[in-house]
Amino acid sequence: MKEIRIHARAGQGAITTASLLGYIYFLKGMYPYAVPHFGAARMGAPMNAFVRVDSKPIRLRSQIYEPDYVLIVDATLMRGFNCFSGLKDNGIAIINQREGVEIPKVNARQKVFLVPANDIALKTIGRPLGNTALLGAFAAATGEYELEFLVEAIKKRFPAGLQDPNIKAATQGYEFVKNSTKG
Amino acid sequence: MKEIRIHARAGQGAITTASLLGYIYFLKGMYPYAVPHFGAARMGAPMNAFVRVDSKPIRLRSQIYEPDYVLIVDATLMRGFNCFSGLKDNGIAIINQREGVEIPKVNARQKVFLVPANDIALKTIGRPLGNTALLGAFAAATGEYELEFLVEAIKKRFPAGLQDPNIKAATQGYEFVKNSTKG
Amino acid sequence: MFGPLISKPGSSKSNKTGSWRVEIRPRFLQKNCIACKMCLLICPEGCIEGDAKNTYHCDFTYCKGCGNCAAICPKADIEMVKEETKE
Amino acid sequence: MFGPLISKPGSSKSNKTGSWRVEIRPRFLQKNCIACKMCLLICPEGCIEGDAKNTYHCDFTYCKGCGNCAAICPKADIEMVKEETKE
Amino acid sequence: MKEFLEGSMAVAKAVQLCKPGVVSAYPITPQTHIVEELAQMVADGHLKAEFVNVESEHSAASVVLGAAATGVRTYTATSSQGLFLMAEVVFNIAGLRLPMLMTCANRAVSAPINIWNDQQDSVSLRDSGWIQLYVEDLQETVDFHLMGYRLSEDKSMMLPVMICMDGFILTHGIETIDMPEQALVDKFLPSYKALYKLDPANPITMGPLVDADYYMETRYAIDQTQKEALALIPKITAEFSKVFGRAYNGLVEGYRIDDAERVIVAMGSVCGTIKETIDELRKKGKKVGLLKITCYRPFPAQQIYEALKNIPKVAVVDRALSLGSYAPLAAEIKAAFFGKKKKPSVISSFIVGLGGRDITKDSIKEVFRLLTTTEKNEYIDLKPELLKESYE
Amino acid sequence: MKEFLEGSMAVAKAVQLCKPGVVSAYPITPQTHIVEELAQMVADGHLKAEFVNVESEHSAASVVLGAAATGVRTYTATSSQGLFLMAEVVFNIAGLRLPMLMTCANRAVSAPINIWNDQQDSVSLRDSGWIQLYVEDLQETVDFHLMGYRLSEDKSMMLPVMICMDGFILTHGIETIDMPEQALVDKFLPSYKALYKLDPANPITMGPLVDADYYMETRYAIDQTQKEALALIPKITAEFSKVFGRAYNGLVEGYRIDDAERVIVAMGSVCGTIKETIDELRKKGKKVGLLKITCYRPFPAQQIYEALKNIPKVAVVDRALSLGSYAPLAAEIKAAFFGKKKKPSVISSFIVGLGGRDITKDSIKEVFRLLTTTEKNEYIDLKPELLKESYE
Amino acid sequence: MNKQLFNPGHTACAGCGQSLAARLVLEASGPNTVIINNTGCLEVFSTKYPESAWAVPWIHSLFENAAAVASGVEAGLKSLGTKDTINVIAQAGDGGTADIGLQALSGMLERGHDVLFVCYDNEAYMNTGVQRSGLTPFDSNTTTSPTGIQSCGNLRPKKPVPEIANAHGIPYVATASVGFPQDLSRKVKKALSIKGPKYLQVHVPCPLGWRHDPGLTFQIGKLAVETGLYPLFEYENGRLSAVRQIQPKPVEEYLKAQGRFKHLLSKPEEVKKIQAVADANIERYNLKVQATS
Amino acid sequence: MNKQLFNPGHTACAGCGQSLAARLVLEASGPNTVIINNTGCLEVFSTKYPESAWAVPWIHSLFENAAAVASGVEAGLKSLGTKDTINVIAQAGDGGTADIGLQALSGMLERGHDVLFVCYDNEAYMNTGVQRSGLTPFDSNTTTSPTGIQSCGNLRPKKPVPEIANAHGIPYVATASVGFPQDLSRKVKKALSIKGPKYLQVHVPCPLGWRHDPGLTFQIGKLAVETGLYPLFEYENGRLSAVRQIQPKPVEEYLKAQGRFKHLLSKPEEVKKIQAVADANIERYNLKVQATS
Ligand SMILES: Cc1ncc(C[n+]2csc(CCOP(=O)(O)OP(=O)(O)O)c2C)c(N)n1
Ligand SMILES: Cc1ncc(C[n+]2csc(CCOP(=O)(O)OP(=O)(O)O)c2C)c(N)n1
Ligand code: SF4
Ligand code: SF4
Ligand code: SF4
Ligand code: SF4
Ligand code: SF4
Ligand code: SF4
Ligand SMILES: [Mg+2]
Ligand SMILES: [Mg+2]
Repeated sequence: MKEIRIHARAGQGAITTASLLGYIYFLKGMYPYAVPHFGAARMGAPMNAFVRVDSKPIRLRSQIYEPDYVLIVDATLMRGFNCFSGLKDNGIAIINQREGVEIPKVNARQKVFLVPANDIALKTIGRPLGNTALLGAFAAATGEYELEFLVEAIKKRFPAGLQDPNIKAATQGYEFVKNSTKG
Repeated sequence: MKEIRIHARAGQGAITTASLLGYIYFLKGMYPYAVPHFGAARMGAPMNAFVRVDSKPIRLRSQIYEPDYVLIVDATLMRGFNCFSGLKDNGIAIINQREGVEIPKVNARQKVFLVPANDIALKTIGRPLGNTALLGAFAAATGEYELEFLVEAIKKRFPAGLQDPNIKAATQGYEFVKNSTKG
Repeated sequence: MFGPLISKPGSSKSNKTGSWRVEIRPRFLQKNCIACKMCLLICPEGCIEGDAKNTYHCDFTYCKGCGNCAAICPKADIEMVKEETKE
Repeated sequence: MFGPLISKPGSSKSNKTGSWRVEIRPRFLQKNCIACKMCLLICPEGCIEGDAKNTYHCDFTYCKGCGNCAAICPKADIEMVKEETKE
Repeated sequence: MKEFLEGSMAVAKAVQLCKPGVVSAYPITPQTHIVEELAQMVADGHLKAEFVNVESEHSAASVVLGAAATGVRTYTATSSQGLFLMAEVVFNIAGLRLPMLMTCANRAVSAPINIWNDQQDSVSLRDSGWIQLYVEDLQETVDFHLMGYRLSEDKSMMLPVMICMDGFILTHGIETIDMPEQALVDKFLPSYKALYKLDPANPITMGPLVDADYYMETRYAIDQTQKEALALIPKITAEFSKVFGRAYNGLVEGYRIDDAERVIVAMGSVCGTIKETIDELRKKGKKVGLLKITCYRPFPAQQIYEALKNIPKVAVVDRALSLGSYAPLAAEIKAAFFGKKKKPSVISSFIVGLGGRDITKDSIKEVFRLLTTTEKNEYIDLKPELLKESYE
Repeated sequence: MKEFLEGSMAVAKAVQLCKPGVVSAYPITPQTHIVEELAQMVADGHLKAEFVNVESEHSAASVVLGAAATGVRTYTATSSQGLFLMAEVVFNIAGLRLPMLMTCANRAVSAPINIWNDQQDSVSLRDSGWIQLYVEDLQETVDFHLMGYRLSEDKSMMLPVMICMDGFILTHGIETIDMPEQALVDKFLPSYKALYKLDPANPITMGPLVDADYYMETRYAIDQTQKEALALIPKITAEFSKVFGRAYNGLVEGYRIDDAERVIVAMGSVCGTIKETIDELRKKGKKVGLLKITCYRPFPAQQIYEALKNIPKVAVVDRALSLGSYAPLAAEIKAAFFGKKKKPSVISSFIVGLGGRDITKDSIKEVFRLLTTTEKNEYIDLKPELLKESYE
Repeated sequence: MNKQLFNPGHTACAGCGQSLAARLVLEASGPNTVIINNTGCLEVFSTKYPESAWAVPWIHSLFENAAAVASGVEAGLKSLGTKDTINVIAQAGDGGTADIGLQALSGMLERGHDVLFVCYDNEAYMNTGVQRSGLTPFDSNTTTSPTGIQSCGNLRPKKPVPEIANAHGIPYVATASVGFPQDLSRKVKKALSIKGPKYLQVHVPCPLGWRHDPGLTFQIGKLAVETGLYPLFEYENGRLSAVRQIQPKPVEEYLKAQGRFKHLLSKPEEVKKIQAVADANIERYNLKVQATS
Repeated sequence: MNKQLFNPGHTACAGCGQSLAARLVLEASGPNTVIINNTGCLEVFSTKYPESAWAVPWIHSLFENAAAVASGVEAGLKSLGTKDTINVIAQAGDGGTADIGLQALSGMLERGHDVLFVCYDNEAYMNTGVQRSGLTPFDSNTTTSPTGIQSCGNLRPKKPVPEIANAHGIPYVATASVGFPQDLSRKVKKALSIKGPKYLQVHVPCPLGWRHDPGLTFQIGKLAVETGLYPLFEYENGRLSAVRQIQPKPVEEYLKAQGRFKHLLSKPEEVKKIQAVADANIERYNLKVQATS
């Protein structure tokens, strides 16, 4: 069983990201359970979403306190509070890079990947929606799934016009990490 | 314990009669419980009220099926159904007399008193409200209470202007029975 | 299993409200009736029938003796009489 | 026994919504301000202060960077700038 | 002073003695006489209160809610459909910890519509957080209205109280009542001082959104406070008897129960009929008794256990249903004995007098007759001829 | 066909498969996504139904009531405050014996207002005459919506059915679901034929005033019919598995219970977390199990007795309260064992996860830990620091 | 009298204006009608199980939701495809309309359902014993607006429900009275000829609640109109399209026949206030017959 | 900024028109105010325990009963003798006003309580995610009036709540907008200077629900008025006493800035219908500035 926690601000598509990530696992034939953690707050307020996945149906319904992976859609959230809380000590964090936000120290076995997802998105999609780029990076960083599944998910879930741009974004996110890791 | 059932039509003051009768017992220092038996019907529809009285507080809350006395405010009700049902076989019935309504036979030990209460009321009160006259007759017929208590009850319960007329009506009802019984 | 739930159309007719009539009842004189139907229209019990002039009458099984027919009749061709009065 | 039930007046001020600002924020130029108070009136956070001309400014602890102050200023004396820009 | 009064009149006079500042209610049979009498008192200047004629029970409850939030003593009354229409507000009032008194003139609920007495209305709101007291006769009715306010406004409680009185039987019944004197009432029931209220001098926020981090404790506190009432009620009844000379247990009351082999458990006016029947059966040497539940919420499980633990056979008489399950009172009485060593050998459940079906001494005798060694779940005075298996 | 769907979406699709003629609902978190999706289906012509956007839940329930009375299949959904606002109508629908389906997205109730999950809303309407089915995951959610209509419209039933699904956890949770095919659904669920309806060809009177001479039987019939459902539900689940290949008990379901020494009884999605915890504890050799209650109304007392009679220790997990008394489910479980020879030595009651308080494996472990030989009544994950004795 | 739609044997008081109006409404609508009835006198006196006065499909749910149930009935008939052949009539007393049922009514009007809503206005909650409603007239003596040392009866004017209904922008709003039975029938037929939501408010004297002789039901209804206290008008698509013009009579004539106003006759200043209400109506709806034409 | 009555730190979306309007209303009323708030965005974003934006006594009970709770607060203050020194304001969103809260509001108006009711009209149920309300404009795309193959958005026109309130015969009814903040403040002060029930409906753009840039809140509010789609008027004692006159702009200007109307821009015939709504308002309230004077 793997547990992923996604941090974002209400309105930044944490839920779409969670459900897209879940859908990738679904395509892999696994049993994901994706659920948002709603507060009562509005656009701009911090919120998060959870994805829990296993090879058999997920029954555990609690929130995620000790994620294997954290995906931080908005780096400014790290100013507010600790997005890394409970991250497994071999855990991996993928962060939508943003200047002027310093990254908390992590222990030796934890990995942090800074991905310029919004810049990628701006170039590929034309709007600063880094979610697909982040999921590309996630694939490369965690090896949870091959890029193909993400591409297929995008094809299934996005309206025609938005598929190619998002596939581009996903691929570039993927490559960004691949390159940064090798050498 | 004595049980009295009052038959009337909605609007003919069965409840006032019951509460006045109860009040008389109250003045005697007894413990009456008076309660109307409501249907959902309107003015003119048959309904009845109950008075149960004893020397200690009444606890029994059921309706009255085997009355010691029945008081029939509107004789035409007897066309409809049996106002005598369950009347104890030494029971007494006081009926507001009305031409053209025949009285069902009663067994030897039961007594029936026909009282021209409305006529009395017309003469004394000016309106055909025979209730106080009937309660006068009731006193004479059953010996349950002296006329004085009824008079006091009327004084306590009726607005000044209506006291004397009703006392007159009560007294005439009382005397009507007294006379009809002797000789 | 079902208990009391629905009622049959028009079943109220088994309830003979004519017995509620104690003091007065209408008498349809059928003399000057012009068949204006006003009595029929106004009867709260809907128990008046009639078609041609001087044919209007009510069904005493239901008539409660309210007196509105008599009140509305433009020809005073309905009068309220003591219940006991014979026709 | 009592649980959470009532809140203290104005306690929301402990919630620093300035952190919600991610893209842009207002800059009060304080050049051509005529103290018309419109910015102060329009701010959804009620976080603008000022009295005399060219004294108007906002409290960035709460400003969400919506931009309405800049939009309403008749003198274009407020401009929206990238969050990162230094004063 | 002893008076011969209709129940509704007596309630109105009891409320008048408690001097509420705001009264609001919506008419519904059989509660109407209470409200009408209060309206008359206000019209005559005999009661100095704001009388708010609302457009529905939902608003009646909302009006007393708002008035109570300003720190004023309030009163409302309803029944049946009216209680259900205000259900959301009823829960809300308890959740806001606003003390107040409501009289519920117990009546059956729709569908089918029926204006006569049972206790389905108030029983169905047993989860709401209101303290519920069921009265047997008119003296209790008056006295528990006074005690109800005391209880409700106690600084440790701050919970609303519902006085449940059987419709018609008590609301329209007329009997002898010893009406308390104003001076004594003033002594027993001081004027209401709110712990928190809507006041510009101290502008608090009431009824905020309370999320998962805090909500559970708010509910727990109500649950606990309800249970604390089990200790407070006897204190208040004791004080009441000091002032007025009438003693009540306030939680449960046994009648000829000590040596009883068969005991009925019941709530409300039916207890009178049961007592009458018991005396009759006792004359015939039958060892029967009654346990009257006055306080249904909080549920006095311990007191019930103590009262019944040595009784061989117990019959629970419910005047309400939880359709498809145990009768509400029966379920909780049975639950009270789980895991206990001492307990009745049989607890049977009987449904009696729904929708005004008359409860006679014979009905009660039937209950006792059916209370054998085998557990029963039966309806009394049912007419099988009215039932059919299908509509096709 | 297997799909990866949000719970609300899945419910909407299930309802679409059942082809209701009239849909009416009023938005309330967390039910909104269901209704929004249905609105979209109608807007796109993918669902041929009258979609009535009402002004309140009271009217939503009244609209489906009226539509059902014309002989049409109807659907509505609500939650929490909405269910309470329509409470009077909810009782009325059952009393009128109108079959229909409602989804209740379980949520805490006010005050204080809280939009998160517990089960106080539907549990508080347990007396209403509605059949209540609680689902654990999204596959059950979909399947019981189909079975719900079958059950509701069965000629012997003619009772409304409420599918209770935990708010957010299930309504907003996304997981893999095998969505039934239309052809099979049509086979399993024939179009609705009413026994009585508003039709000028046969102008009956529905909802008359039923007085004391008749009322009790109407209520008794509902009570009995509910209990008959205990026999019908397994028939329907059996038929369902014939058609769709998924088997359900429909009343209660044991998990690793046969040799268990400690068993939790619970309803809804928490059962998943409990199962997960059980497997973990089993690995450590702890003999623990779960009894899941799917059918809460009618209450399957006999089946519960059979399942638990040999279990030494039972913990009842309630997600709702009857303030001032036993937790609702705990009380009935205890009642089910009164007078029985075989029974657990302990039945403890635990309140878990009110108003969205997260229920973790640790919460469940705590329940098992506290399930000792001494009976407990406890709140899990409570924060004592939030409580105070007084406001003065 | 066999094919009657509203049958005798109901248990209304003798001279009940509402029973009479209900019959006229149904006769005007005919057999292809479904009636949805709020709780109230009409429901109680016409459907005491096992008897029913109704020979058309009829349903009662609650006191406040007839308009919403009717919305559902209309939607149901639509989905069955039979709506166009059937009239749907929701009906209620003044309390079930102006007070507890107002929101359901407003919702029905706002949504545009093809339903006629009929309010039987007897100006108080009669079924429960004459309590004040929003449509109880000023100074009327009811059990919750009683006369007393400090009270002269109901404090508020009649709630202008027809105006409120009209403000919803619906195609037809009208008032009628049992004092003018043919006019009532005509308005029902006219309303039913229009698609969409319609509101009709019928003045129905109540001998019990108004304390008048049962035989005066018709005259008292007529007097209410002729004094200007109960103006008869029609709104079509928001515009006042017709009024019944009158030669105004003094309000005393109307008041003196009724027990609920008895207390006023000794108070000329109060009678003046009520005359002012009538005058305001006469002015507002321009009720006075003009000399010319 | 310490003695503020409505404080920052609330969790409304950036650019929320309602948060701004609520502050202006309260500042105009001052510290001696008790607020009764229905459930809705405002209640949620201003009072998440343990924090509260309010520095005046404030209470929330339910979604539908603010007007009734306010009636009780007013009665309570009366019985305490402090009512004359305190303003009682009941407030709600458009859904809590026009739909689920309408009956409580109507009852409050009918009874004549001295309360100001403020409706914050953001034209949908925003707190629950943008569902249609009675005040949602024609053709607007919401989650329960979605655009689709067979739908062009909301089917019904805006419910004329100010007209409905006015039909109750109350002393003051007005509409306002955050597009004209001083006008809003003035109307609040004026309303509070009048005894009895008052109704004020304020147009409050909602960036989330209307899908517009948070910075456009003010302009969009202004445009709604300037196109005639949201006429600003005042009724005093039933008479239209003032309107804000405009030099009407075409509705496109208003529509094109908002996602909820995006689907219309490709449908000129639909835009015509909406222009017709504006024209009808301009005509009805005579909004057009006259050349003369
Ligand atoms: C929710 C609810 N509240 C109160 C009642 C009690 N009730 C039934 S009918 C009625 C009054 C009806 O008045 P109206 O609508 O004017 O009709 P009328 O009887 O006068 O013809 C009342 C108060 C009820 N049945 N349901
Ligand atoms: C009885 C009830 N039904 C539904 C809800 C859910 N609910 C809370 S706020 C809201 C919408 C509020 O809309 P509106 O009144 O327009 O205020 P806004 O949020 O748009 O400012 C809804 C549907 C509720 N809380 N109570
Ligand atoms: S008296 Fe009344 S009931 Fe009898 S026929 Fe005439 S109108 Fe009808
Ligand atoms: S009202 Fe008179 S004239 Fe007219 S039909 Fe009846 S009886 Fe004949
Ligand atoms: S940007 Fe918005 S929040 Fe910030 S000061 Fe300007 S108006 Fe206020
Ligand atoms: S709006 Fe511009 S001009 Fe007016 S006060 Fe603010 S900054 Fe100064
Ligand atoms: S009380 Fe009035 S409305 Fe009711 S039946 Fe009697 S006369 Fe008719
Ligand atoms: S959704 Fe709209 S109304 Fe609610 S806070 Fe956001 S902007 Fe304000
Ligand atoms: Mg009425
Ligand atoms: Mg809104």
